[in-house]
Amino acid sequence: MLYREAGQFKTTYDADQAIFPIAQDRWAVIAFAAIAFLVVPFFVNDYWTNAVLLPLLIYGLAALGLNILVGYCGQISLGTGGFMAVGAFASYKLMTSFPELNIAIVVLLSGGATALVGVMFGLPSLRIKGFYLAVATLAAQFFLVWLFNKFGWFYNYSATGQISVPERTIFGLVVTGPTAAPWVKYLFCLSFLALFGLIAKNVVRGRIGRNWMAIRDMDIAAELIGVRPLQTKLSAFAFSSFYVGMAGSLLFTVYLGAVEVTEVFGINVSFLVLFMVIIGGLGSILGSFLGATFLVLMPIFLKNFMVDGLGLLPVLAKHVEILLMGLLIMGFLIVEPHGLARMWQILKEKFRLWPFPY
Amino acid sequence: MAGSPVVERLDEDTFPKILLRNGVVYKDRPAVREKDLGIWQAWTWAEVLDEIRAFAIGLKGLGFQKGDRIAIIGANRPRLYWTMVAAQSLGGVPVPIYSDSVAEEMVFVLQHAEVKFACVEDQEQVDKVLSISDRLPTMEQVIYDEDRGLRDYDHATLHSFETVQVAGRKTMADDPQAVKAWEESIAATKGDDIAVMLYTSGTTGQPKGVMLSFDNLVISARNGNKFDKLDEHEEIVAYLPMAWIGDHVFSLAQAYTAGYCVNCPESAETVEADRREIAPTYFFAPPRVFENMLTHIMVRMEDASKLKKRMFDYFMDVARRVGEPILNGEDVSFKDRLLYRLGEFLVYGPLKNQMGFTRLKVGYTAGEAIGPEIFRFYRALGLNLKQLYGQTEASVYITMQPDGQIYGDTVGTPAPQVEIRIADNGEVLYRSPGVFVGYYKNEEATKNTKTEDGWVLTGDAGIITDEGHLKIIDRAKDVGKLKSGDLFAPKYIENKLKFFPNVKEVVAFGDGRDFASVFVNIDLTAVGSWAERNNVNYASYQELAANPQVYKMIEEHVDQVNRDLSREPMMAGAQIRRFLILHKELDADDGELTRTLKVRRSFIADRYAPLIEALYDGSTEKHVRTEVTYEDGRKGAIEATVQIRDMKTYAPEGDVTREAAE
Amino acid sequence: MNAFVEPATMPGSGVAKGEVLLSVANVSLAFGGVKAITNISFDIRKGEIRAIIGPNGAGKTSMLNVINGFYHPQEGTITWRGKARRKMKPYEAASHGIARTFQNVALFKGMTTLDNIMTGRGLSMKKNFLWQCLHWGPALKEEIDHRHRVEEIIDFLEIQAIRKTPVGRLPYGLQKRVELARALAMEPELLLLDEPMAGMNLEEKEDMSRFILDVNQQFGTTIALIEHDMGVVMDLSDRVVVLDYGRKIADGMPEDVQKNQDVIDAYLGVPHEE
Amino acid sequence: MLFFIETVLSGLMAGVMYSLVALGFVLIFKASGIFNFAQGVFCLFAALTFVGIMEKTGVPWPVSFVLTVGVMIALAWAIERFLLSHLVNQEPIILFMATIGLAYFLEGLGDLMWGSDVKPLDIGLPSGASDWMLDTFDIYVEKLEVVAAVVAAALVTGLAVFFQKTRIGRALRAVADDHQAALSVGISLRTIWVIVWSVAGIVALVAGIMWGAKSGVQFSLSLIALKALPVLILGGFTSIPGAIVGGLIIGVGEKVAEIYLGPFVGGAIENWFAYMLALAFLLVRPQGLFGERIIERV
Repeated sequence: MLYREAGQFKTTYDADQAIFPIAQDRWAVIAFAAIAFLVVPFFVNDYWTNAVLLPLLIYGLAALGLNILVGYCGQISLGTGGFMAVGAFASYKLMTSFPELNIAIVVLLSGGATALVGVMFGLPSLRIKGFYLAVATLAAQFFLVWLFNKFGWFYNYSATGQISVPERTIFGLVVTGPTAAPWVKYLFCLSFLALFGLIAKNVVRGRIGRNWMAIRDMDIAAELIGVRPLQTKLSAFAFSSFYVGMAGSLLFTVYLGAVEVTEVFGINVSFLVLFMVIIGGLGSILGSFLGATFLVLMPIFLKNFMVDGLGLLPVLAKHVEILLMGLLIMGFLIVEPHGLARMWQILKEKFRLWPFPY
Repeated sequence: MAGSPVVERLDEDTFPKILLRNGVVYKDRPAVREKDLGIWQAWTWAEVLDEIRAFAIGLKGLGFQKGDRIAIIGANRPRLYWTMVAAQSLGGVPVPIYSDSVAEEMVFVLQHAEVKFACVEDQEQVDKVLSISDRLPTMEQVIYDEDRGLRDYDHATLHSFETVQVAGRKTMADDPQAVKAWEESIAATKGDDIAVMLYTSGTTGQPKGVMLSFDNLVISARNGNKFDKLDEHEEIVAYLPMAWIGDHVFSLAQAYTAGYCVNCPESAETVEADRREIAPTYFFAPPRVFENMLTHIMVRMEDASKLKKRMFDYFMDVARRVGEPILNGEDVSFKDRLLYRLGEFLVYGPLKNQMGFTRLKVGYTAGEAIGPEIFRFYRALGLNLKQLYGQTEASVYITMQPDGQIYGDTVGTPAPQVEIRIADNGEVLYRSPGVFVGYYKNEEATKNTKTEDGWVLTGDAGIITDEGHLKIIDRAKDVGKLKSGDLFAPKYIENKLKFFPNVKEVVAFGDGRDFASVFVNIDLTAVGSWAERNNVNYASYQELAANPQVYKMIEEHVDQVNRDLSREPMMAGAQIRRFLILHKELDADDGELTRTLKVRRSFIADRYAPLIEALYDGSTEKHVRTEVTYEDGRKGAIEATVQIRDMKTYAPEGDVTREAAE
Repeated sequence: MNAFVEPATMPGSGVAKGEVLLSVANVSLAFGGVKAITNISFDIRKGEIRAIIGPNGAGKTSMLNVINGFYHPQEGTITWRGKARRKMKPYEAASHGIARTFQNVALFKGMTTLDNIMTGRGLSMKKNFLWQCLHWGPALKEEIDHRHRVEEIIDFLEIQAIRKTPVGRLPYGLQKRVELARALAMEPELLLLDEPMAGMNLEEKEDMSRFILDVNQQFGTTIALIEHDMGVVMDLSDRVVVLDYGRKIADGMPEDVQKNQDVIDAYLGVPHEE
Repeated sequence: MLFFIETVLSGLMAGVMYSLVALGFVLIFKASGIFNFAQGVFCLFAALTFVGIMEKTGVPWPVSFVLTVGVMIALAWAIERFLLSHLVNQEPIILFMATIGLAYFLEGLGDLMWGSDVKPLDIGLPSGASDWMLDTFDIYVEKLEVVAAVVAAALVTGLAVFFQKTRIGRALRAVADDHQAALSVGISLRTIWVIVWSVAGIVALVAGIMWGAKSGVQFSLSLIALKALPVLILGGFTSIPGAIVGGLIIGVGEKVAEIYLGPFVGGAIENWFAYMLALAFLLVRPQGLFGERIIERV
């Protein structure tokens, strides 16, 4: 209906392979980005950034990272929480050891550190597959949390075992710590997400992305056409962990400010991010964002509805919330196991084919 | 789109000369695109000039001389179009040949045209030409476009298009005079030189080679461009056979004169998708293409959800009501305009987009009669679809429908610079600058078709309506007279009935008789589904055909046709007085239809003589026994009592005595 | 426009047409005591079409698996381009110019036809991770160059219409063709085809035969194929090796093999495929 | 030395518990290919229901046990009816995620129905050290653990017999290998699934009661599942003997490591040590304890 594709013909491969080959999509994305970057910052307040926008952006980044591993390369990981913790603690150590280091660099380096750890825990993937690997990644989850809990060096021997973020600025604007303005935090995280979203898209549509998908779809055939399994899987682990590490770093530095490892980076986070990926859609960049949005907004919505709307006690509401989340997830998987991205795709296809049904 | 003023420099009277001009005037504008290797490879006019120059000089190096003929065999590909102009630039004559003809069919044309060169698409065509080469004494060199599978062929007289170009470029580099010599040979081309020879397959006998001069084509093309205000911004899709005059005029003559871009699809299977990508602004298709598209739309909509289907039906009703008036610029109420706008957003726009007609400025259909419903459907969507009437011998254009004067059953007014006359026997004659030079090596046929003073006999019978539009009614030789002296055009009557979906086939009788009457074959699919919906049980075609309700339905259709006929002064006398529904389907296995499913009138007249007799002796039913051949070849007989119905006729409206106007 | 890869530019072979490209000597393979291949020797010459035939369970597929390094034989040597080769990983075989199609289509189901074939170009794409992240400059150029090559293969195998269709939605015959395209994209020196015509109708078989011949002729690719349809084998192949119960029972020109009594015996009683 | 034996014994007894939970996983995975992450919450839910019924109605524990078994069977039926039957032929990871959703749901439901406070579970199981062991061998063993181990061992044996000897059991095993074959036995797939999930539920109930008796019924009970996972990768997802032996190995390994290795790295390693152990084992032998060598085919 909205799509008028006739007359959009491509005379170069460049145009043919563009991320948004359809003009209408291109304009929609540009408009969306313009609003996110140029309009929203003027309207955000503390509540919106803290309750909605920051978690959305940060978990979006984490989901994107995990989706690369699970959705594109087909290697299930349940260690996301642990890897996020690596990012957070790397940032803490970097910030406290090198105070002059720019916060953006800190985030990137934290991602890099996580990538290394990710590769280490990805090594078994050469020999073990599927759920065996999934369970093996749980080892990373438990080991890493234990590590950061146990060794004082990681939290600079603070009495509480907590880490808290020092104040840092970027372009003269405070971005971490209690005095940071909401819009600065928002823009900082948004920039990371946008930039690395684009990079992820670039990688998955190139040689490396195709190799990942080849391994995912049929590993033996992939190997027989020259894809090196170990290299390919490890690169997915590294790339994925890099994203997850950055998300952990942002979660700690920009969003929470202070972190106690077992609370923030427990196994529940691993599941949460995995849910984002599944509900958003495996093997879809857009899906990662949609999944994160859904799972960040849904609890807020449920809570507001039950506590404010129905007047339930918060404790009771919490139980109902868990129950409803479980129901929602099951219901969702039954209705559309391929996630929000597929729903979006079907909707889009409908608009493209309109008024025809197929 | 306003477009720039048409560059009109009439001193360029041949395509090679126009090419030289376009290479300068439109040097950066796209001239040709071909979907190849997944994207639209494009050439600007300057690049096309460059390619043709290199190829022409290479061709000359192979021994191609003035007056030589070169066969062009293949699908619509840029290089094949270039070959035509390259040959023309050397004073040669291209002879495009239908690429789906088998080798045997090609022999006649290749021999008759004394073809010396052939430029063909691929291995398949090379094989065809080589397989008959012993019967082609004049054939010297074969050039191919696509080299796949040809690597191991003997390349003594076989060349790839590329190597010819490479040779040409080498000549140009070695000999500074080569380009000049080429340009001189272009300057030597004249408007009255033969530009192309197109072989038309007559209904009988061997194909005739229609010789068209540059003047024929260039003037006709310019007239066509002016008529529909076509300029260098147009986009067309070249998908019809290159040997057909229509493609030659639209994809070469008009493209060169207007300077617009011709797009060649990737393969036969991708034409639809490719057309959608390009979204042509100027489009031609025979009626069957439009029919197929409509069927496709309707079939797909049948599977749509109820709500969507209702929305579609509602807005299509709106479109049928007000679409054409809006397109013709008539007064339409504000509410209807608003509804039409909404429909445009919800239905018409997406539909046009699906078909690739979003940018369509003007579309034409010709070749045979298009069903008025189909024609109206596209017009209602806001597409400027028009009909034209043309022939190879006329360089296409005889009559065209001018914007705003569209009548479903006429083919328009005479095209610019075309004169039209109706002969006493009803045959349409025309005279125009596009009239062909003659049939190659066939003086007799030329004389039979073209009069001394330049009038050409179309072979079609037609009338001219009050609005001054030409209406084609039948082949001239099939038109007869009733005893009353009224004109009887069987095909005209048959077609009118056949436009009803319930009617599959019709045979009309009346020549030399008192009145017109018809045999009807119902359409088993359409009537069958009606029967299903209305709980009418039937076991066979025969049973359904004899059903009184079905008879009633057909009676209504015939009545409608009679009303229509009564409004047409020339035709009112031939209203259908009696009809019957045949008890069996006309079948090619029984010899009643040709293999291309055309009615064999005289055969049917013999076979069903008792029924015809019954039509004219006033009986209301007739028992017959007919031999049939079953699918497995066995013979059998079916017997039936066929009902015959009398029909009401209507008094003619308007001036009965009016004669056909000029 | 379709200036295709000249045979001379095939990955550095150094083996002239007609010479031995690959030879298998006294190879035996067993899985936990079950012998799949017993003491088999034969060779494949550069530029030929070599058929490997035999009844079901004769060890044909295992033989291909040995050749491209998927199985490692317990005994025997494999000489590739004149060099005896040691244990080789499948991806190493691929990088040495051995490509492969599979008996049961092994396409990447989640990807389009185009992406599947592009995957076959992976070995010759060199731009590193950082360039890939940018998808710009050299990486973009590389991507486009390879797309161009892939498009030539698409054109060659006449699969333009399904270029952007996810392969999972394609009918079986077309999937087989896409698989061939993917193997061709590697520009292999030796192409192993495991029952390229299994499950195809007559028309599809004819198409596939034509493509195999064209590949052999146009690119000079050496082809080893397993096929059940004897008619196809006789038409296509230059030489035939016949296996039965893991042993070689005949080797030679198609017409000679057809007359061989051992071969006739081996096929008797074995229900003809399809 | 005695201390070492004590450690091993205690490890073995904990290991039997792990085996019990792992068995629940294996049953379901074998029959339906589903990695049932909700197995841990099954334990919690079953124990909560068991205790809840006793608390609310005051019935003796055997009655409550029977009622809870009924509840678990009903639950199995509901899971098949409302969840699994809609997810037939989905990717394994989707089914896996669905069971996590199920875990959330059951956790919320259990809390809503029976409250989320820690509930003591007392059905008269002996507690304290076994005097006999202490006297005879000078080895300290918890009576409760002995009981638990015995019950678990009995259950494990019972299940093994059930699978080897009974018609249904054989059908269940057939399902794992070949769905068509299972159908030819004359039992519908759905019935089999309900049975398997019921059995897994009952196993969870027993495990829940044993663990609950030790440390009260509370949320942490659901984490018992995490204990069983290393057992699974060690023993294989489809191997019943694997689950049993794997459980023992993990139980002993964990205890030994905790005592002899823990002090050097700061302790509390039981969370991850089992995983590392299983992982290291797997790297050497990818097919697991009792798996056959994998021959990949193309």
